[in-house]
Amino acid sequence: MGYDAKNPMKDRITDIGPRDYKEFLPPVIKKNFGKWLYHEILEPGVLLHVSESGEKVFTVRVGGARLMSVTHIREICDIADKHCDGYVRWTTRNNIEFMVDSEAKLKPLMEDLEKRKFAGGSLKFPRGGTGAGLTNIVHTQGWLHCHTAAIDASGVVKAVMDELYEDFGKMRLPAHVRISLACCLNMCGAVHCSDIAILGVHRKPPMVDHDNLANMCEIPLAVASCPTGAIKTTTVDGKKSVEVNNDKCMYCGNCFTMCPAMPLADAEGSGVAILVGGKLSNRITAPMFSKVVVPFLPNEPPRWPQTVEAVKKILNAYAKDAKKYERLGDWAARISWERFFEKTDLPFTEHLIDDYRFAYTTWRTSTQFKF
Amino acid sequence: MGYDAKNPMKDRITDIGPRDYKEFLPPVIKKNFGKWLYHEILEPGVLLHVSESGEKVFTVRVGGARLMSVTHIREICDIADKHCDGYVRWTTRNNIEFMVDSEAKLKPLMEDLEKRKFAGGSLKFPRGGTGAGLTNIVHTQGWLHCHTAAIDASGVVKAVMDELYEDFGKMRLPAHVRISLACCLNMCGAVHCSDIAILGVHRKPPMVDHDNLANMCEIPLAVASCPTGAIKTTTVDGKKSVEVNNDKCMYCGNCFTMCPAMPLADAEGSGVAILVGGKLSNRITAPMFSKVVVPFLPNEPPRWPQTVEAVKKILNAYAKDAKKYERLGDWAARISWERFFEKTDLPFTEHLIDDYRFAYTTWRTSTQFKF
Amino acid sequence: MVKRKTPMLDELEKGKWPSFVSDIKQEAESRNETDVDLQTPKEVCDDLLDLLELSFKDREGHWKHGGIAGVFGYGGGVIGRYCDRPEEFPAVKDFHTLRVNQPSSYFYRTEFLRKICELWERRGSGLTNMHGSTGDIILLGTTTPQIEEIFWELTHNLKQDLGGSGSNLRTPNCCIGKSRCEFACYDTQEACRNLTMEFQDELHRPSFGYKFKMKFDGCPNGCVASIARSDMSVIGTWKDDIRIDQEAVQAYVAGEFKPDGGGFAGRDWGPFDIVKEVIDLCPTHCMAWNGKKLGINNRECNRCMHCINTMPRALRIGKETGASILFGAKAPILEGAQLSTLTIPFMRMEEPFNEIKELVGKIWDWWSEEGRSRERLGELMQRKGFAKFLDVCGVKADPRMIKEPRSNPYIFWKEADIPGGWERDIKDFRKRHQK
Amino acid sequence: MVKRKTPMLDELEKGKWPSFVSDIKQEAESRNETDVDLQTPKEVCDDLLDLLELSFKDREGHWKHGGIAGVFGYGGGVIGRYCDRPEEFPAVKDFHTLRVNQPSSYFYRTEFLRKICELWERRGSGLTNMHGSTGDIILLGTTTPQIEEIFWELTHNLKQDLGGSGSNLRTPNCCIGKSRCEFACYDTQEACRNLTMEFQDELHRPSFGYKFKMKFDGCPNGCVASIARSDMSVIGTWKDDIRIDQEAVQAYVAGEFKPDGGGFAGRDWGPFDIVKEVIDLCPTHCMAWNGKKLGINNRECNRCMHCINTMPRALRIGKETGASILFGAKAPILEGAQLSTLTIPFMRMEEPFNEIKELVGKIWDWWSEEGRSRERLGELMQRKGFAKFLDVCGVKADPRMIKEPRSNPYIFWKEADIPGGWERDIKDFRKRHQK
Ligand code: SRM
Ligand code: SRM
Ligand code: SRM
Ligand code: SRM
Ligand code: SF4
Ligand code: SF4
Ligand code: SF4
Ligand code: SF4
Ligand code: SF4
Ligand code: SF4
Ligand code: SF4
Ligand code: SF4
Repeated sequence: MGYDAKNPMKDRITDIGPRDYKEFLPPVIKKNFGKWLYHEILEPGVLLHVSESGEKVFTVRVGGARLMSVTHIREICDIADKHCDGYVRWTTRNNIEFMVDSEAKLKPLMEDLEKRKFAGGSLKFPRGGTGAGLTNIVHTQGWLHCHTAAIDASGVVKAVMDELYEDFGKMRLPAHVRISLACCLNMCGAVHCSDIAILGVHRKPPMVDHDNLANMCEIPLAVASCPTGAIKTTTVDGKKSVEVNNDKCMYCGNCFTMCPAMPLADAEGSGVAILVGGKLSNRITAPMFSKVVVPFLPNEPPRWPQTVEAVKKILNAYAKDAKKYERLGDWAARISWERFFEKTDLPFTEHLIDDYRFAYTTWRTSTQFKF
Repeated sequence: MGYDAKNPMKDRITDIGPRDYKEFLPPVIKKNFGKWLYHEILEPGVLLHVSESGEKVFTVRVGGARLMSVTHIREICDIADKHCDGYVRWTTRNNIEFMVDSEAKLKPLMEDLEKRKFAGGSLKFPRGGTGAGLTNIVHTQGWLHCHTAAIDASGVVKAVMDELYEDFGKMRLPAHVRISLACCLNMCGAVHCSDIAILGVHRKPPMVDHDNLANMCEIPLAVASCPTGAIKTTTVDGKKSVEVNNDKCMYCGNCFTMCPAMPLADAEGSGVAILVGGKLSNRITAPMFSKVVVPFLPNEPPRWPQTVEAVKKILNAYAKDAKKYERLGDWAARISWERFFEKTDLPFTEHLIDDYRFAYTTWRTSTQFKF
Repeated sequence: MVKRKTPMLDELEKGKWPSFVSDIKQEAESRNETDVDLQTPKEVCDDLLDLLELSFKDREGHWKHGGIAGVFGYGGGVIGRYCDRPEEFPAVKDFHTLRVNQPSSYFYRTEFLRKICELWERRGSGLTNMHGSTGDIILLGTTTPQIEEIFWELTHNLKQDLGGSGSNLRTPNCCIGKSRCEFACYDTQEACRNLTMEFQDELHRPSFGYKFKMKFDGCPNGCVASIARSDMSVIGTWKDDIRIDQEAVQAYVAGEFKPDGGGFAGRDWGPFDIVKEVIDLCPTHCMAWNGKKLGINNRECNRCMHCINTMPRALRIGKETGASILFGAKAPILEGAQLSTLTIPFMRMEEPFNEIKELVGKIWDWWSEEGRSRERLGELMQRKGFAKFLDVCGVKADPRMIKEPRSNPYIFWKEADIPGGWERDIKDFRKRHQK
Repeated sequence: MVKRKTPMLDELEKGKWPSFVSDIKQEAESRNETDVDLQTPKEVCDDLLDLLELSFKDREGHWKHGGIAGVFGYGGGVIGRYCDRPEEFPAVKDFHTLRVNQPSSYFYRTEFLRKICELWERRGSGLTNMHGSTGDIILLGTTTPQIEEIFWELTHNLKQDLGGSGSNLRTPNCCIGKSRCEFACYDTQEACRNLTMEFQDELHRPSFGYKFKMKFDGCPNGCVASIARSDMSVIGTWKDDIRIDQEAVQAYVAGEFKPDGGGFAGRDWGPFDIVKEVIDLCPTHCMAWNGKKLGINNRECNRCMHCINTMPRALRIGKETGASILFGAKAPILEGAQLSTLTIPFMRMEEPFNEIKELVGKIWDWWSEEGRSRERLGELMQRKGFAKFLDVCGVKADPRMIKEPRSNPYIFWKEADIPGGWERDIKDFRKRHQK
């Protein structure tokens, strides 16, 4: 029994979809499905949900590197088996949630989680990520798996989270703060709508591998891929290829996505941009895009100190100055962007002024400004 | 002495510019230039300005058709000579201001102005246009002088102002209300930033006068003039001409501006659009564009009843519902545009949804709406 | 008089608002009766009314497209206009407009106005627009041969020049400013006049790719609408603190002074509530009222004028005054309407206005070089990017110039700013990365 | 173990936050010691670390562009990946990813997880992403021959299918919804599962011009970020009134209940002030508090959730629930990022979800017909205009779909709507208007 390469269609099963979530719901969840009355955050990372039926579910939320080994997952399973009748879930931001159906089971679970550490010394299951605080950084693949990455993902996230660790476990910020990271402009995630976004960017136009381009790419697709029309066909040493008008290039990497013979990544050219002020919820204000406030910081492995520093500056200025319930973007809009740059001590440069399709809608067409 | 057509350059004077305004300032104005301390609106159309020196100037503001005959101007001069030592001014919205330097002179001036009427019965010098009320409609040439007009100007303005006359002489609106009119999309004026704007629009693509086009127009300029690229060169009956892709045409008339052989105007096709919610001042909120809320109403000379009705609906709903100091656009934004259409009882149609360059920035990208 | 039959227009003689129809009729009659040696057709007003009546009937205008007309040596100031039914309406066969450059903020002595009237009765239609949207005195309708005559008389007898039209500097305009307004942060009238005189050549001789307008508002209230209608908007502002007279504030609170100078008197809005009407409406929330004293955190004020407008006897603009300069406003053709964009947060505005003249010079140079035909400055700014425009102005990027930073990550860099530059060797790269 | 030298990565073992480096190392060790009959290189984790170390050193990634890999009959679910230094790092020479379609909202029984672990240790790298940004369980790195084997075991032994990749429907995702959230306005998990099952073919066999994502949020809080990351965002809402428990309101005011369920407990914000924290922050200003009773003018409420979030024990969503449906969100490539646009203000969301399925069908048909290659739905909506999109959906234009009406007057009309149509005879016109 098993896959038979000589007879691949034999007993083939397809289109069965994912497993039914109903099989995986803990009994207390299943029983009270749709009957929840209210919730409370008992302490950072600990949620209580109370049902119409009077039943309760206690949830312990812990952070983690999204990248996890099967060894680690097995450890999670061990914990879930021990405390939670074999159920566990992940959140939409890559945290892990252990649920128990009585307060009595809560403390042993928490104690168990707390003491577990990796060999290197880091915590395996830091508790937190709830309420008006910082939760896990949503991120992407980086140098660990993706071919278009301008920066690493897991490495930068680890560096930033180590520094902001306190805020993961406290709920002392003016509102939810969501940090996200994407390693290139494809932005796999909601980086474009995050309170703070760390984004991998290139600054050099693609190199063209003339020798191989015609074999590796469909030239018309490569030409068509460029949003600024910077790519033209050409012939080099008798070989069909393309040429890039560097002055029109904005290093978006879309040509590389379509054509592997046009790599952009560069030790000096690629690095980090920081965006702020996006949000997703409709609470009070409507969802908003993040805005670029640091156009570039170099790639500085292993701990990206300038990136970490910039994120901290922003978070600290916000934490100090914003009002309760005020998201980062709402704070900046209220105090004015001129004050934002003052209070965060970030330099404002011409790179931050939009010059893409809707640029004009971001220009200040009034005399309302602060000296 | 005089112009000599045979010797046009003789004694020619050029580039002397306008007369120096300083010659034309009434003495009390000249003496207190830059020294004004504060103002008061004593009653509608009557302003008092008080100087640091203690001197005062009383201004009586009266409306008028912007189009005025020399006979009418001479009458204005008579009044100014009689009451104002021979000085008078116009405002930036085509009102006339008579100024006197003492309260004693005010009443006789006002009485004099009040009693003057045109033969047809209309007032010559209605007082008003100050404070939180309606002032004169800024407008353009219309069928009286311009070649691109989709509607008349003076006629529509007269029809609207007759109906809103009361509000010119009262200061009972929630804030300044500025109505403007432009007879075509060239929008000669600040129609694009008015509380209420009446705009002449076409709805039929240009006719092409193939017989004459090549003589009357530079074809490449005509082709280039079209913002949507709807115009192509062609040959008709052996003559070079252009053809219009009707489905791409948005009837903007820019081709006609460049090429007289492409007229758009049409008895049924041309008419009125109404825009609302623009403003110019930086008071509280920043200047804003007006927004189209009625895509089309037919030309209905001589009194444009549907246009008048729509303007009244808007003004009344605003007057009833808005808060003190709240401009029309701020009111609509506060109550939401869904409520605006309800309260003004105007139909919402797909024409009002933007599909030009920045269209996306006007779409509702949130779940925040009112049922 | 005999010929005219205008039933539709006659409807527009009714109602209270001044009737332009009645006025044209009175001019028509005056022309029929006058002793003046009219140089233009006596029936011009009659024919104009009849033609307009026809337009009302047809619901289409009856003017031909443009037409050449002008004065020698100037490229602007006259708009040619011909009737498209000349046989039926011979008196308005040609009906050209002259744009006469108004004196700053429309103050006049009657003596001057009477001279204009005399000239225009004799050599024109006797009809005007007081004033055109740009600001000019519009002399509405004359025949081709009269144009030079009028110009001669205007310049020689009235010491008065034409304004602009065509692809040139258009007649500048300003608010009433220091003449009668306590809010004026600089002398708008002088600035307007001074720049008008400085740029006479640009005003009269089209040398641009399209029109260019400048307008001067004394404060952010914007009474000449510069922010919406001028390629360069000069708007007064101040740098220091709003001056507060606490006693006068009390008088407002006590109801002794009426808010907004009495501008809301037509309706009962209830007693003045300083918290609701001022403190809470301040857009920057930089004001405080403790029942006795009004406080303003001036550093956070964005000078929107609301509090000053509302309590003009208690609050005054600061003393360190000047202007913000914004660029690029225009009507919607082609790329959509634009409001002007804040470019120079603060400039002193004092005679001889050298700083702003130099700035204008730089901008015109760039616009002339880079602008396409019929491309307004604002459109060029959009096409080239605002950062480029700042370069041209010699100004550093500043968050004050934008509503918010870009949300897209499509940043252009200069090659010089990138370590190692842009040129790389694919062979080198392939040493590190196999294909 | 012997080979590995990763001084830079080792730095990332320090600090409190869970270290992915430590975790990969523990997996590497486990692989070295295991008795499992590994079908993939034992050293895969070692080589991965070494390769990553090299990337840290070079500051450039070391994966080749794409690469073909997949399972027979499916067009998605596998991302091919090859190392660009295969000689030095042979264990990660091919390192393909499998996207396994997660069960709705990531609930698991350990039994299932352990099976995944067993399979992935044996046939893969032993490394995963829990979870990918779209929602899948990401099995991170295996060799080409293993792919079909894994698929066979997944489907046969785990009863579990792959998710999407490529130009197809991507794995749908949802928030936790009714499983544990009192705010859920519809059953997000069931909706997600039901539509996933309905569209298995579209999920597995690329037939679109580009990717299509759908996500299900139970309420406007948006915990699965659907409004930013899905071509179709289904967001719970209600039509009737917010349910108020006045006694519980009093308890909040009295300080007995903590605001926001205690979510602000980490800092002393002072006692709860219902006026400042709720009434004044309500974006529609539709709430009132008279010291005793909380009033909501529900007709004016835009259901932003703020008051409910702040006082979850006192306020509850309405009873007439369903969802708003928005379309077009996407990341910035090419035309800039988009948030989804409100298209269906309200739809009931009940099994068998026919209404939404039909809607999706109409939209896919249009997108397939009109969309260019690699054009996301949102971009097509922009290119064709929102009014056209409404047509496609069979929905009437409504002010709820826009932030504000157009400010430009460039309105397109249908010829049928214009009396007399578009075709006119220039000769006719010339009868009325000479040229
Ligand atoms: C578990 C999770 C849903 C899931 O399916 O996994 C979840 C669960 C809850 N969310 Fe959420 N949210 C979750 C991701 C999100 C996201 C998505 C994201 O961040 O990518 C958002 C949108 C964020 C944004 O606007 O940028 C989100 C915006 C909210 C909000 C609105 C917060 C705001 O101030 O704008 C609330 C309301 C509140 O906190 O009072 C909320 C409220 C809640 C409640 C209180 C709902 C309930 O009654 O159970 C849950 C516990 C809140 C807590 O953690 O403090 N949840 N929540 C997600 C946990 C992510 C994590 O591990 O940190
Ligand atoms: C005379 C005039 C200037 C001129 O050079 O001719 C003028 C004069 C004054 N304006 Fe104005 N404004 C004049 C056109 C404008 C315009 C331009 C326009 O409408 O095209 C605006 C911008 C309108 C807009 O925002 O759309 C304008 C917006 C203001 C404002 C701000 C009003 C607001 O609520 O946004 C004030 C402040 C106030 O009224 O308290 C103001 C205040 C004033 C004051 C009180 C200034 C003063 O202290 O003397 C003057 C008398 C106000 C009044 O009429 O109630 N003036 N004012 C213009 C009269 C036009 C008319 O005949 O009606
Ligand atoms: C006379 C006047 C209207 C009025 O009744 O007041 C006027 C009349 C014309 N304008 Fe204007 N514009 C007049 C002020 C304006 C303004 C307002 C302003 O200057 O403050 C604007 C909007 C501001 C702006 O410049 O953007 C304006 C925007 C236009 C446009 C659109 C320009 C654009 O970039 O979008 C055109 C089209 C063009 O230039 O080809 C235009 C074109 C015209 C033409 C020349 C018609 C044409 O297609 O060539 C009109 C001649 C009419 C005639 O028979 O006299 N007119 N025009 C105004 C000039 C009087 C004066 O000198 O005082
Ligand atoms: C694995 C994952 C990132 C992660 O680490 O979580 C991912 C990885 C890739 N994405 Fe993504 N995307 C992933 C979620 C997203 C999301 C988020 C989402 O789905 O909620 C987005 C933003 C939302 C959106 O779709 O707009 C996203 C927007 C993109 C784009 C830009 C699409 C656009 O229209 O702007 C590309 C470029 C492309 O499609 O050519 C892209 C392309 C890619 C490619 C296939 C790279 C490429 O250039 O072909 C990446 C493969 C990396 C690898 O080595 O595995 N990925 N990608 C996510 C999928 C995991 C999963 O199935 O759960
Ligand atoms: S953001 Fe870019 S580099 Fe990162 S995983 Fe997505 S496509 Fe790859
Ligand atoms: S990186 Fe982007 S802008 Fe540059 S050539 Fe490639 S597709 Fe064009
Ligand atoms: S708005 Fe149009 S029709 Fe009216 S005067 Fe200006 S150009 Fe002529
Ligand atoms: S009216 Fe405007 S859109 Fe239509 S053909 Fe002419 S220039 Fe083009
Ligand atoms: S713009 Fe300012 S300074 Fe000028 S008149 Fe208006 S209120 Fe006075
Ligand atoms: S001018 Fe405007 S911003 Fe400044 S204090 Fe007054 S109201 Fe506030
Ligand atoms: S989106 Fe709403 S329903 Fe879903 S988990 Fe978040 S708060 Fe609950
Ligand atoms: S849900 Fe939002 S809009 Fe509705 S009452 Fe509550 S705070 Fe106000």
